[in-house]
Amino acid sequence: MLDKNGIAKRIAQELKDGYYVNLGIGIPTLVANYIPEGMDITFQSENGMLGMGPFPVEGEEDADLINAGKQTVTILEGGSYFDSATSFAMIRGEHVDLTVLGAMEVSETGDIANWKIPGKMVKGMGGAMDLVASAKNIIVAMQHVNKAGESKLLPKCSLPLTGVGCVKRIVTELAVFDVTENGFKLIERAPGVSVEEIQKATEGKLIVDGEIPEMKI
Amino acid sequence: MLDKNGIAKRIAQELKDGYYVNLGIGIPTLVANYIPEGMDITFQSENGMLGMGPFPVEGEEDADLINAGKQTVTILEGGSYFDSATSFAMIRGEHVDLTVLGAMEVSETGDIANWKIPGKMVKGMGGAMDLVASAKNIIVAMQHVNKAGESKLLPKCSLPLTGVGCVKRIVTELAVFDVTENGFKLIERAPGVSVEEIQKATEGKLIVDGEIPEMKI
Amino acid sequence: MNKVVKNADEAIQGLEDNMTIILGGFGLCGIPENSIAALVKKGVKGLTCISNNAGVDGFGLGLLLQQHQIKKMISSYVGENAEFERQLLSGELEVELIPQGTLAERCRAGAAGIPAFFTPAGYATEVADGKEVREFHGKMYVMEHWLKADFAIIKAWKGDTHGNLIFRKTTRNFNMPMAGAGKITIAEVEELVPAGELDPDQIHTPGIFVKRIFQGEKFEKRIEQRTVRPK
Amino acid sequence: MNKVVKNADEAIQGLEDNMTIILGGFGLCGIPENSIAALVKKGVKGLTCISNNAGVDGFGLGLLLQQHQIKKMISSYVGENAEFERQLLSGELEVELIPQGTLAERCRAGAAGIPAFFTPAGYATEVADGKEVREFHGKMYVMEHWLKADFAIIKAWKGDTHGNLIFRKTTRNFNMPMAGAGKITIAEVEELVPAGELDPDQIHTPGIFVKRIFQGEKFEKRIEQRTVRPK
Repeated sequence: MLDKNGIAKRIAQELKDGYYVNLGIGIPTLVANYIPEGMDITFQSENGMLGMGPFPVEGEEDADLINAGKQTVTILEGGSYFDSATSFAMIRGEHVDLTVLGAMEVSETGDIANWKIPGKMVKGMGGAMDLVASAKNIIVAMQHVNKAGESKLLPKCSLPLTGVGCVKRIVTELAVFDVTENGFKLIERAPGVSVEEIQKATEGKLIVDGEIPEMKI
Repeated sequence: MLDKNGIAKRIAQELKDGYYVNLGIGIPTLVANYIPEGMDITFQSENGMLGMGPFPVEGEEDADLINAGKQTVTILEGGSYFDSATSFAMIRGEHVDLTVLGAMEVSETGDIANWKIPGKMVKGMGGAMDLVASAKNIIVAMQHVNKAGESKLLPKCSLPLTGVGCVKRIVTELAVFDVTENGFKLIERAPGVSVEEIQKATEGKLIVDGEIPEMKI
Repeated sequence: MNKVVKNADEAIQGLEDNMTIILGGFGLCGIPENSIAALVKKGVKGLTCISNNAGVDGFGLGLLLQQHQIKKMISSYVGENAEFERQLLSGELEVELIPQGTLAERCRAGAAGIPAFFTPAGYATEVADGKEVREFHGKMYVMEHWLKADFAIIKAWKGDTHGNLIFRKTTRNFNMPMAGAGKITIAEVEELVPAGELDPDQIHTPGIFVKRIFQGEKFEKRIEQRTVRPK
Repeated sequence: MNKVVKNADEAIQGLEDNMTIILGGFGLCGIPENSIAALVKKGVKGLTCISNNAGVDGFGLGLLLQQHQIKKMISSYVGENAEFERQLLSGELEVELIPQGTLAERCRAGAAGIPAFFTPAGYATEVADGKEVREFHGKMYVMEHWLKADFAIIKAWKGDTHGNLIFRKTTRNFNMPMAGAGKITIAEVEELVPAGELDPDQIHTPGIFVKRIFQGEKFEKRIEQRTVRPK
């Protein structure tokens, strides 16, 4: 079973040299810590920056330089600033290669719910709906089950949707899945996790095709 | 009767302090020479400039600095450069206060034709269709009759249209007209021109309401 | 072409009860602090505020919420604000949530005279309820309309007397697409210079989109999430 | 993130017969001279060229016309070119004329993932023939679609190895909205610098919109209408 950093590490294996990547809040943010050696990745922050770097050194934080999570950050060489309309032009125009974000639920047809729980205070979707509706490649990073122990990989989302038919791949603490026409296709198992354990935690249709390799982290 | 400069001078009386103005090619361009003393007018050139100034001093022309007529120009203090999408955002968004342009025909309902003559080589509408469809205030500067001596103020345009119901005011060598619900309303006569002469040269419906003053140039 | 007004109080002249205002900024980054303070002072009520966020308790739009000056918020994300939550749950405050990219593009469309456009964001979600949807090139899109307001209030780093603006770092955010989306656009700047001092090649927002400009008295520039690494 | 290619020949690799190309510039101002020369050398034919203008005899797109490499021009204004007129009248060349602002916005929409939008330009004219029209707020608008192409070829003043671009004076024109409207966007620049040398606050076009970049060998920058006043 993976911890949060393990999930991030596994997702980092999906990166390709030259990718522009948008990372959501939570586990996705950790992906930036595991960029493969020698690979050139540019992070986009949808509030208006390409080339997002690490947090600033203490004392050098700048109120005018934040990321989409409202955290003080830095910019790397070759980065640029732009406005919100241009930022979402990049996203909607499919110039961002990969979006990694968290989810509360994902359906076997690639629908995603991650912005609203009926009865709870709704904070808003922020840029999530634009990101999921637009990105060429969307990977969901999430825990396999919710706090009540219920599967988050479902036949159909029960929560209000953020987007439909958009999730391409899911990485949880248990496994890696591709969303296919026929359901969640199991690609890799986390170290020490059996297909049966994955099956048990997955409510949506699971496709197990042949021997499922253990992931290499 | 006015010459071209006279038409431009009369149109310059329509300017108001603080106006942003787009001038078409031909007579409209001359308006810039007659800005009333002490009035602050900014000229927009739709290829991407606010604060268009005079032609450059010989030897200082710059291939990277042209106007919409492709002429080398200069920029004044407080001017700015921008791209074509932003430029037409200004025009379409009604941020430009006044557009002055030429016409081949204007109808009594404010339609304008100024881009195409069937059977002749068509060069294109350039920015004219955007300008006439968008501007808050459009003044047409033109000769009253064409080379064949036919009226250019018509009940209906015979040439392919550039825009409909958009012209607010017309200044010719003979007179100033407002386009109203009921037709061309005669506002002023050019010096020495009689109402009868104007009537004779105007094929569209002419409204002559009371005494028509002679314009003061 | 001098658009300079003395201060924020003069800038918001004509801004009355029940008007719709568009306000720039992302979180607390690049918000028009001085104009917000003037709105609090003026006490206008029943406002509909279009802004990506709603400030925090005691700062930004949170100050207007505190005084019950806002009737409705149109935003993409409104967390981080306990008073907001209280008013929302008690029914004192209306909220309309819009995807962030759609919000930015709708403001840009308002400034650019584009009454409607199609975006994939929100298709088949409750955001698209009641909206026209259409397929283009095999993908589904939602039709969205421009946003316009009585006033647009934005904040820039430097500005000149003609209203030309230059932003610093990530403060461009919504300030740029909102410029021109109000019948009157107000810009407050940290430094106001005479026309001619800004390089025309480096101007982010041309002055034509701005009607009134002033140099703010002070900018607190509060940081919402101070994250640092050790030296 | 190094997007640098050696020269124009390498930049247009993969650009084949019958493709659609978007080309920046206004008149002869800010046109991608080096890439056009490479297209002439390569001899690709049957091209559909989307460009505000069609160059002049012997320069700009006029060079491609001379070699009969263009099948169709999509432009707002195509005067100033005798060979163009000859080919048009003889039926060798197709032309589609689009209002200038619509052309700019359609390219921007292509880059920004907006499949369609409404503009008032051309309503009730032949430009609107066969297009959907609709009333918004009492005014009539025409629905227009995005423009995309196999390649977009633009020209900037300075660029860096990440593809970030800075333009000079009125050369931004169509070069900016066209960046990103091609499956592959090529930028040719007068000066290519290492990433980090351009101020991130002054970049006009972020590198994400550009796939290939190179420093042009030489720029003639011909002037179409030299107008001066005496010293």
